[in-house]
Amino acid sequence: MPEEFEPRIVAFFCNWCTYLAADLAGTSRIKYYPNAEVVRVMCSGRVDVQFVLKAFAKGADGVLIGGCHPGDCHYQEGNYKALRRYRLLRRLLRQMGIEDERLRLEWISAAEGDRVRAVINEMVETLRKLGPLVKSDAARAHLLEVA
Amino acid sequence: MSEPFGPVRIGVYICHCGTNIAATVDVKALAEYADLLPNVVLSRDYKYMCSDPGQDLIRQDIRDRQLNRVVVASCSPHLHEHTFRTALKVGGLNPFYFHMVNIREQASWVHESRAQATRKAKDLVRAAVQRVAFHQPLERGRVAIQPDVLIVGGGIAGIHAALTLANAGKHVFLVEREATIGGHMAKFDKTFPTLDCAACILTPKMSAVRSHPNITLWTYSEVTKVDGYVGNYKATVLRHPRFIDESLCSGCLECIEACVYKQAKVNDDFNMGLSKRRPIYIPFPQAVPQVPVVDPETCIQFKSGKCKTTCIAACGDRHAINLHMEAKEEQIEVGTVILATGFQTFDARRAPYYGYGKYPNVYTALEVERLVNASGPTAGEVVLRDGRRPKAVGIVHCVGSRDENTNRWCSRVCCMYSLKLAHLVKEHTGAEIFNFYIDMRTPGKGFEEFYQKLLSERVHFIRGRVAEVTDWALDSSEEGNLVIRVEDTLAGFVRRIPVDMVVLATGLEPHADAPEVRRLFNISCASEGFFLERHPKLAPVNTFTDGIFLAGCCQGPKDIPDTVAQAGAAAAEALALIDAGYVETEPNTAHVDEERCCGCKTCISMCPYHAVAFVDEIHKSRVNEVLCKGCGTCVAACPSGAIRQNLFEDDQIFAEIEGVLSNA
Amino acid sequence: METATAPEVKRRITIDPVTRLEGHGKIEIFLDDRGSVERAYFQVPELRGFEKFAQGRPAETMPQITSRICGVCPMAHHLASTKALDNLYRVEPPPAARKIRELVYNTFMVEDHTLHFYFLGGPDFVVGPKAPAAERNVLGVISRVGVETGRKVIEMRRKLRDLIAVAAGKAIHPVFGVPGGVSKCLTCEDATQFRSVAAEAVEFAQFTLQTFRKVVLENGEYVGLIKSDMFTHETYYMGMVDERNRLNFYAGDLRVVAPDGHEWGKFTPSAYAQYIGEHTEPWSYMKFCYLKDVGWHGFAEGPESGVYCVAPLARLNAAEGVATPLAEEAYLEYCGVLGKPVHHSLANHWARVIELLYAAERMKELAQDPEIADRNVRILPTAIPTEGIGVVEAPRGTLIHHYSTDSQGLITSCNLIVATQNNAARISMGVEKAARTLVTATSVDDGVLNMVEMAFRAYDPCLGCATHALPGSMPLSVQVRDSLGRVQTVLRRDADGSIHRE
Amino acid sequence: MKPVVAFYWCASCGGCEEAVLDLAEGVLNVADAVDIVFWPVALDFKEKDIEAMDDGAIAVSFVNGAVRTSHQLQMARLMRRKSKLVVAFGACAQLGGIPGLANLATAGDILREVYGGTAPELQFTDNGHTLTLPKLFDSVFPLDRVIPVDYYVPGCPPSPKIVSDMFDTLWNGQLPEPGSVLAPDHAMCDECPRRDSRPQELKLDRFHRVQERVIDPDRCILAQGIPCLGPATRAGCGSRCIAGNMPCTGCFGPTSRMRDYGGKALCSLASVVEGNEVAEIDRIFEGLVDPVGTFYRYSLPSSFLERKRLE
Repeated sequence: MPEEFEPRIVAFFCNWCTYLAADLAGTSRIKYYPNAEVVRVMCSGRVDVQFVLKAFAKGADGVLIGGCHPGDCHYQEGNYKALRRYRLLRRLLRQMGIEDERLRLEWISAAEGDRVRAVINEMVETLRKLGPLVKSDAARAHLLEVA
Repeated sequence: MSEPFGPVRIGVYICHCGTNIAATVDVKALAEYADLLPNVVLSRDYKYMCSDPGQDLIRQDIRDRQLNRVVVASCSPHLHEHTFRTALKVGGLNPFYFHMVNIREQASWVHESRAQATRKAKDLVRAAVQRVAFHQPLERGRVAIQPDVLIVGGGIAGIHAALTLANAGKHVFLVEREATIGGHMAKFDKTFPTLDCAACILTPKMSAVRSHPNITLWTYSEVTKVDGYVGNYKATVLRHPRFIDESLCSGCLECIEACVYKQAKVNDDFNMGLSKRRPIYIPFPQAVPQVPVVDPETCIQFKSGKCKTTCIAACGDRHAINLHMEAKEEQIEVGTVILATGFQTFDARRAPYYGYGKYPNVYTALEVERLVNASGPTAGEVVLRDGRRPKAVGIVHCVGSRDENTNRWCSRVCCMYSLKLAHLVKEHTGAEIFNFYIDMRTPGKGFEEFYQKLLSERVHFIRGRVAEVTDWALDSSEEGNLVIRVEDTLAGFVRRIPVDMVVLATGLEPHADAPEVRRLFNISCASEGFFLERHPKLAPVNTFTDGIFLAGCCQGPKDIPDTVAQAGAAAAEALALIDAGYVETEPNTAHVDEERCCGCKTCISMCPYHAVAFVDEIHKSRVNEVLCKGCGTCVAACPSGAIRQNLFEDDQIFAEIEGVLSNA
Repeated sequence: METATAPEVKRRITIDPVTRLEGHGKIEIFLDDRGSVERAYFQVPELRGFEKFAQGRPAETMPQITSRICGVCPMAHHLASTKALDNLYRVEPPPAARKIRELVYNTFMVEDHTLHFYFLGGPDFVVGPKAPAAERNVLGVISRVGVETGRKVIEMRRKLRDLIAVAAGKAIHPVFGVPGGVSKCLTCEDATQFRSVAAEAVEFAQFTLQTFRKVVLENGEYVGLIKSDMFTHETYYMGMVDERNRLNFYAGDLRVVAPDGHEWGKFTPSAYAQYIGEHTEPWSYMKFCYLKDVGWHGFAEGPESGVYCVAPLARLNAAEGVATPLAEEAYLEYCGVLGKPVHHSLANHWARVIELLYAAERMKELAQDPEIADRNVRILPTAIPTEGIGVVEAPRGTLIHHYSTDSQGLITSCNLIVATQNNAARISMGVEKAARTLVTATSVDDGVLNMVEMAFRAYDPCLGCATHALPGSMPLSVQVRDSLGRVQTVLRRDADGSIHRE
Repeated sequence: MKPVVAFYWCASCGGCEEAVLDLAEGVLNVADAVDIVFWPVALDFKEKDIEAMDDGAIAVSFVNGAVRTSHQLQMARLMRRKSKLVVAFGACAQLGGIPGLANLATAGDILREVYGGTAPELQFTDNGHTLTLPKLFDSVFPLDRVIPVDYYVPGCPPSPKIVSDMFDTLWNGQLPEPGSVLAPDHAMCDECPRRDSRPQELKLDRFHRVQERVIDPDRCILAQGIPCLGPATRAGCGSRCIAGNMPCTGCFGPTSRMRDYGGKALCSLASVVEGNEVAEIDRIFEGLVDPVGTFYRYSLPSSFLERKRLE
């Protein structure tokens, strides 16, 4: 893949931990890659597997789900639901030829502004190595051939 | 997507936030870009959208340009979502036809490249524009506020908050873990910088608490469970048995005198172990309540069952002593909670190079507070463990503060209390006092003046972090003394100061069990472990959980005036809720489309609040919107999509996802 | 497909489409310059790739996945697959389960053969090959045999299919097959229902045989047509037989007889790969089966060519008798008239009616078996799966499912030989022979086209999946081109049977 | 004048036609009610005739089967042009169906698998005889991916009731909203005879494959640890598989509020398992050996991702 490839990441952040951490990163002026765009949900438990699939289908090279640490969920156990869905979805994505690294679930508490930077930067670098989800124009064209 | 106002007409507002956003995001370009997006009828950029003129813009455009959807791209929704929703409401539009884009905390402040930050801002605005088109009008629910208040922690913060609320006519449950209220302040002798006696200002408030009709005081008690939501919390309080019935005890304390132990043998925690107490004791003379407590660990009756229980005899026909008393649980319902759980002091053993616990004459500041205290173990005599009066005293600042190896933060109070102790010890002993400091921090009313006063009292100040405290003498002058090794950064060489007493100015840190308490009340901690306020400046006593407030050092180190001020603020916040009588809830709850629910019951087990119930008669699930906290977990779990969540409808989220990516 | 636009040196006739196994069939007839047939090709122009996407699927899902190969004979695929699972997991179903499977399977055979005889094959005889195409369809049949019979046929099929649904979940794409048995047992009520319908089925089959005797056997012209050389091929024949070499659809060994009728080989189905080869032609998506030991020598007849066929005709050739009394009787009559082995493709129709009777009788036997309602219908397998092969006789001939799996039972390779593949070579030959005999540049007319059709319809090729092709209404077009590929004449026959010359 | 209708099929098994025939006596009524101008068999040859017709001359075309070849694509477009209404009939046309599992592979993979070395060629000349075959796409497509579809009839195959209801709706009823699926819009669980046996607090600590346990014919199948997609699948099938004591595999596809059938079904099923530790959770999911085959058995081509990622 050409160097100029910049991965696009859709990030589903829970309102109480990870989204606040992202805000904290902001107030702390912590700098990180601009490749991730945040969709706010109240809880990682709201993240429907369909959302992740939609993001991949619409051109995301990676999807990041951020929730509260185990035991710290603002809604007690929503993050465990997210974890279970994530583990099964991963296996499905593998069958679909999508690498594990493209979908990450991370626990980031409201206090961990720096972790937002670490996780996003790390993911961006990994995805740069992996290259785009849609590997070639040919592959892109294929699904259009009948449209 | 047309009803109820005809075609969707979106207004987009880009905030400069002065230069906070404008410096990194090309707000003009962003506004022009937004203007071209579908359904957008106008797009403006403005210096401060949150300002009155900014909000007026929105109100006017709603009227003049018939907007029926509004997008504001500015700071975090946690900051101003409410502000702008209100602006819509005032403008005559349902406040939920609004979506906020965070281009400050999550764009301008975190990216350097103007081009990239602007590109990202465009993506986010585009997403919001697509999302908001699917927004529906919603009504806020109202929840009545139960007027009683739970205050956890009976230090000066809890006391002050309790009295404020009680005086305002609200009933307060004040729960304290120790046998008495008073907290750390009760241990102090004088308070800086005014040197007025801590007891003199604290104990009246303590007794006021005891006697206040609106305060239920539960000492020796802990909150073990909290359920519910703002306005309607249910708390369980575990009351440890003190083996003396508060309602029967008159506080004569004869039982203590009567104890079979003639000599007190047990370390007295209140005096930092510098004195002894009996198994039946009262923490300190002015303790509130004035009711002794029996320590089953050391009481012979508990250990052997063979005690003559002279205490019971002494109590006579009051029968206040009941050695069979058992722990009991109290269930209370309150509308608001104030956490004033305070702090713990840094354990000086974690800085072994200062010799605490190794050299008997190395003391912590709190121990010296007791030594100088007239009601302390030595009745105010500052003497070493061997009874000698110290001739030279070294006070080491920043022990467990401003230190990579222990705690990074400045504990804010150590400089000042070190100065206070320097003054008091000198006053009591006339000893030479050496202060070893990194920086002298005196940012408070009368603080700097106090520092100057100390300088004039010829207290020595040596600038430098102390390397170690040792008894290894290099010459006769050091023999039998403790030697403080320090690099005098002003003089520019390493010095060895022989002293016979070392005082460690230990810092403040969160209680070891702060994480459990945080979970109990479903709030967050900041990275250093103190409870996290909703906003460092604009909501310093609020938490992210409505109806739960913070006061005192549980939120971060602070001195007494600040603590009292914050306690007052917390009380005021609680009052505001109580007197409003109700709180408006976020409408982002889940609801079941009963037409389409297939009754598979998947959702039932999803909800930790039992807000989803299965109604057998109709074989469908139903959501209790009052219990629902709006996490949306059941929505994602509903296999046939029959459960929906206001403000987080599938339509809206899918539109947002597609919006973010639609230039991909 | 518009094949003629490519510059053609040869003249060609395109009969397109025929019908499908996976997609649709297509016949290409090439004429030499004198206008007589030089070569005919029978193409299958589609492929769905079950063998590929079966990989990675859990073996136990194959009975349901593979039934989707054909919605007309899903039961055949479902049970071939289920038997492959028994074999894969080395587990022998309990007697009741085995009997339920065979009962349901024979119920299905009655239903499917009925469909073919009345709706598809029948019209050629009942109504007559030369009759106006407009009448050569099920309505024509009904008008001959009477509306009552028509309703009777429809009603019979409905009852049979409802029964199948009772035992198998769904008539189309059943679900009851699991390794080591069936998913549910039959209740006594179910069994009673089966018994009563089975009785009707036997009567119905006898009635059908009577009809066939009346309208075909008593008609010399038809018998002549059946015996005529253009519908005759001397090839090998394969079919499943029980331990006494009698016809069986559900279980047994595969027996192959040579063109001269003597047993050429008999083998347990799981050994099929040693005997059967698959030949690929670059112009068709369908593979052509042949006998390995004889070898592939092109589309040729005789003992030297590995070409063989399956389906009713072949089954009766491969068997030495039929296990039920009434059908046995009919079988002997059949051999009496046509001798043995029978090489006449059109005799498939007669053989089919005999099989119909057998299936009905077998159904009755099993429905009366006291064990049929036993509650023990499953044995849970314990073996580590590796490889499994399952074979049944589908209405249209031998059907083979062959799976290999990993230790988790996930399919690693899957080979499917469907009935019509066995016949593909002979069908091509049949088409070519019929074309040679009948077609010349000038002789093309409706009757001719129908005769050509009859050559493959006799096999009821599953790629003829019945329901789609009402005989005679199969629209055909013949384009005769000059050596530059320019169209000279186009003869077109529409669904209503009318002929147009353009 | 009876309405003119056409039946046409793409990549399908013929089961959908059988489903129509399973109206049995009902077929005759249908035959009376309408004028069937084409049988599906009339493909290529009929192309000319269809082209000759006026656009929209056909009242309703019932198209079953997915789109797999260049030729089916061409035909689908033609049928659309000539028909007032196009009904995607059956799971393959609606969702891609089981042949849609081929989207886990490419045309190349399939040809290699089936023929090894000597794969058929799109155009082949055998001593002067040129024969052609249509192109296989790398992917299978549901009908509405290539042409606009007016109505959908779910099922593999559609149940007799669904089919007769469809005819009623089309001839006698007022037409539902375009794009509707002609079946109830709630999940199959609601019609399941075992629905009351589903526990309220279902928590699965392992999954079973059908050969691993005997299924209790009276209890909720999912509650027995066997993945059953009834809660996520549109009703209308008459829960025939459940009657056959086997789990629902989802052939009736999604309800109107699901956008990616498999994704939603997975999301839901994953929500009811035990375990807070990754290791524990993974152990449980090892019982689901084939997620794609389980959740997308009939709908891979209509999923958001449509197919396995192409190299």
